Amino acid sequence: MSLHVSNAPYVFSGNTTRVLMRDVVIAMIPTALAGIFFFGLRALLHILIGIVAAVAAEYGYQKLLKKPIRIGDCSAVVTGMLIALNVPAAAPLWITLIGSLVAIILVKELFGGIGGNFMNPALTARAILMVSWPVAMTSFTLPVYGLGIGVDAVSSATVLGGLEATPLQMFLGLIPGTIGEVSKAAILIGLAYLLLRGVISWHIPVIYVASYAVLALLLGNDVLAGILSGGMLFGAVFMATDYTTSPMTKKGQMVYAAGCGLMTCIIRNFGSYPEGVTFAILLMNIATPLLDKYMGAGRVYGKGKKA
Amino acid sequence: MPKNSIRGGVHPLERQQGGKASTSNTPIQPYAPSVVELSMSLFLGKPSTPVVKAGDHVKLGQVIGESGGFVSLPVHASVSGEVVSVRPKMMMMDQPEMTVTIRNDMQDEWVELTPLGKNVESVDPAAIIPAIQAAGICGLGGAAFPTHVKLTIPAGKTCETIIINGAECETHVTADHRLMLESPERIVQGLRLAMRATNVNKGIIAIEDNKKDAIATMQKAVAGLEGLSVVSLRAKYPQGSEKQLIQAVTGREVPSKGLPIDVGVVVLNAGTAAAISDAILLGRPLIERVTTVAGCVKTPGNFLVRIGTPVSELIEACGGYTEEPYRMIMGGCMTGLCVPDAAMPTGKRTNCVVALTEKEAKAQEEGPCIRCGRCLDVCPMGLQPYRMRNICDQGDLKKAEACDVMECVVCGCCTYICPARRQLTSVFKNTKDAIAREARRAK
Amino acid sequence: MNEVLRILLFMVSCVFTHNFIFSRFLGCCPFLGVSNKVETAVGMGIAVTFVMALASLFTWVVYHLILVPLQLAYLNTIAFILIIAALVQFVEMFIKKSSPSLYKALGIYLPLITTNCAVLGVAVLNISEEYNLLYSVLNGTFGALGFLLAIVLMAGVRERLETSDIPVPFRGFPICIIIAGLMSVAFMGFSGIGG
Amino acid sequence: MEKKKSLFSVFFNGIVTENPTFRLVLGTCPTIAVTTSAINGIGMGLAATFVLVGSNFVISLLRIFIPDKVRIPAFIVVICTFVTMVQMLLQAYVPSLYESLGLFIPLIVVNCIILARAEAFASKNGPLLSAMDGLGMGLGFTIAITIIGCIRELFGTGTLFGIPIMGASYQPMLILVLAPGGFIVFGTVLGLANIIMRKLEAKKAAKEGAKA
Repeated sequence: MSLHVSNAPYVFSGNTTRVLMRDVVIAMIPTALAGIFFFGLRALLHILIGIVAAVAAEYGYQKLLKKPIRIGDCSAVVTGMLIALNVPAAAPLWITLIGSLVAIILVKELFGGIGGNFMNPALTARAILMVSWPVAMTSFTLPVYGLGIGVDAVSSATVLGGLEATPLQMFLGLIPGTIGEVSKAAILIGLAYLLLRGVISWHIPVIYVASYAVLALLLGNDVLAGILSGGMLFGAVFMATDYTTSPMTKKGQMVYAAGCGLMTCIIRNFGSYPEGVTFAILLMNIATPLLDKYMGAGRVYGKGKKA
Repeated sequence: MPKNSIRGGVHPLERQQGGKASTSNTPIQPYAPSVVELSMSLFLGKPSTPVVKAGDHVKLGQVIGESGGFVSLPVHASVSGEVVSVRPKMMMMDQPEMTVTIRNDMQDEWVELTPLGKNVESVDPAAIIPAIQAAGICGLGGAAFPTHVKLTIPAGKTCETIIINGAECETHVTADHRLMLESPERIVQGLRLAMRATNVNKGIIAIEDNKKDAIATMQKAVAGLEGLSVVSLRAKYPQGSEKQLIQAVTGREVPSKGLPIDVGVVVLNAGTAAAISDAILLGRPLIERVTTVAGCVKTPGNFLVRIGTPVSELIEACGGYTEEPYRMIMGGCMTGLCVPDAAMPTGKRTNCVVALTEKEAKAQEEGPCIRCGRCLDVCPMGLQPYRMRNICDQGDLKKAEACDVMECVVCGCCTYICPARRQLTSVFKNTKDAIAREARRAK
Repeated sequence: MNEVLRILLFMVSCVFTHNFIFSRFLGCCPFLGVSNKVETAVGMGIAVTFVMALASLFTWVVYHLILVPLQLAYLNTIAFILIIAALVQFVEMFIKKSSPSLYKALGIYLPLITTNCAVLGVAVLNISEEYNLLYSVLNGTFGALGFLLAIVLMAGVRERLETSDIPVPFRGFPICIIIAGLMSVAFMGFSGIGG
Repeated sequence: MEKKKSLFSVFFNGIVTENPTFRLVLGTCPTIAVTTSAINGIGMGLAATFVLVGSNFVISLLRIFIPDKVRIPAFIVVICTFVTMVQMLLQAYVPSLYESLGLFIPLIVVNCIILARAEAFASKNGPLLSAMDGLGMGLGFTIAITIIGCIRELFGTGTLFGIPIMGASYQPMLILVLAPGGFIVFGTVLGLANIIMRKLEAKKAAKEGAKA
């Protein structure tokens, strides 16, 4: 019998990086299913391509640079899935492929892999895709409920682009949009799961949406449509809450989320992009290191007390 | 910060009720080992000097090591019998310790005992503290700091409250829980003696609310006694850590680099209080303590263990292992020490022995920090563990000190919660040790 | 649109939309060189703001009141660079006299500003965009604040990446430039704001 | 550096060993700003080369007359003169290029490469060597920014020097000719250049090791 010796503690919480990432994937499944239901098997193809490309890119990079292979932590699966859920179903399939490669190699692995990146890989990839191929990334179609994998649907404007839709339609997802963002009901199921499992806390999604609502109200926008259309909820639940690119303290997270709401509102109202969520979160990602630096420390126990 | 609790903190082994369920209902059984090994460094402070030699016959409770000064304690024979050897031996610390080995003759023949009085009221207050030192009493919660030093209030400070620590937040340990259930009166007497010695008239017994029966028992035991009360705390690790307990009970914070007495508080472990009672009212030195044996053993339980009992004998008392143990821990799973060899003896600070299987305790590979912020949420001291680790890794002790690593209480919460399984606590402990060494060298 | 709102939007666009680093590519050298630490980045940014605001004012005045009447407009580059060099000297002396502590903090950055192309850039831009005096000074001041914002954000990211496992050939300048590129992706979000 | 420099080694130094863009990382602003097309890259590079050669030559001639204390302002005046000349020449003969390079022509004045060569080389060496250094550095800069320009134009618009290359079905990656593309392509090329230089240096070291 040989006893092993190491340093305390010897028990750990069940949440490993892998478990947390797997939970995020599970939380996205309702959204993905809704996307496939609305936009057909083409949506599934996007998702598969996104995941496979992201995992392969991560594996290839780590192999090439002789680094430890970390695809087991599932973070590449999350990134690939997020990218696929962020493109319109009618977009060419290679868009998702390029998005995954850019996200994993340029935004994540080059900065040291998981935990090293300072901007959300999937969101950055989406922004790059949007700027590079604005037409393909904004050719939204109405839901087709088919099994088709071709682009046979009628393209349409989005709600933010002027389409009329009832709140219920928007809530269920019967509106044009990217694969993952349309069904708010599915996103809320995902949010509930993430909160229940303790993967994220409520601070970022709630404060993001709330601060947007307040500002939009002040500016006289249609608040309900603003929240239920576009990528607002999807971004607030799955993108803004990314651990690595959001502040680490609750205080910092609240400022960050309020900043996301402010930026979204500014870009939607004054900018040339109808949808501000992507850029708003990216801008707050950039500010995160400073938020961590200046709002990262709470008061240390017993400091400043007289000895 | 919620009332009667601490900031941060975790709930280790939540699904197994902290691993305590297997022993919290098993009464304390006395256990006499065939042999004991008594280190001269059973406590924190200057080691004692052995005053016996191989071949001597010693009686139970006889002094075998003389106290080395004020911050030191005598060591007493915990069995009667023949001294087998007096030699330096590698124990769990990095230095060899002078160790007296005694073979038990199973006679339990006591030395002459001289109690200070029959009850608390009849004891001379001035005699209590010296008697506590003479009885070799140190903190039985884990730190093993000599109790008489704690109770000697420095000039210029006043002590307002003595808190009995019955939080017992560590995993697996139920020793204090059982003690509170089985001998509440000894704990109350110990507390009252400590209050009498320090002229304090407020005593609080703090117990976590996962031990409802202990709270009820202690409440009954203090009923009608002026100045004594029982406080129920919301269960959370590391509430039993001295600084955290003071915060939870009084709402006050011990100043950085300060001591509990700076906020008018002295904290004693429940077991320590019972030992004080035995020392003063029965005249018995500290030769045994309650130790929980848990983990992969056939019948886990609580034992009244003689100081210096080899761990392997305790395991046998539990009917042996159920599975091959991978790791053996003295203390709980959050702060305990790994036993390198089952022949190691228990000490005054050993409140628990846990044997863990490979499945339970295999160390996992460290991954990169994903900046989830969980370590910040759970740190009871309000530190930034992820950042401290980065700074400590750079090896610059000055920088490490500047990021408050010295404030770390080494509770293990950050390491417990870290999804990337990063070694945080052990890095902080090593850095703290290095800074302390450096400071000593500079002196 | 009324004038006040127009000016406000112009200021916002100077800071964000037409950010000197991320959209005009001016002042990249100090942006990459002095962004190791947030504290020094703030120092550099403030010093640049100081000089750029003054440079906008003086170069506009000199160009419109001296060079144009004398039909020497083609000498603008040389005139501007001399004004900027003199200005930097003057600011340095002024700060040294009036606030030694500020000088201690900014002193080392001031000489570097002469060759900061953002300063000459803003002077030339003010002329080529045909801004009036108010807009020139606003362009200088808020453009410089945009530079300050960019360099501080950059320093924040770089401080954080200090311990990251970046491939060795990419450490230093290459990764910094790529960071700037990714940041400018985010800044694309402002496009269209303030025209 | 060895005592006697051959014209060729000085020339070669600027193109490879101390390439201002890839090795010294100077003059980053125009490198990012004007490289939206290959032709812009060449234009900017040649304009800078002209200024470099001219200013290096003149500064080298004047180096014994310029007092040490005012040397930087004096250098700037010389550089500025050449920049103004280039500006006028471009405006007169290639107005389209002048348009697209815009602001960055006058900004050649504050391009660190030029001042750095004046300070580090021309003020210490003879006029012919200095001119050669200017030519080498200038061409090194030209080559570097033309490479970046080619990459950005090819993938960002599907053309090269204005000629369609990628075929009609190619959907250009627009971001490469926008601001972020400038930074990202430059950073990536710089990193790749570092990888190549490391490989070359390792090979050289191995060769020398084998010789010894």
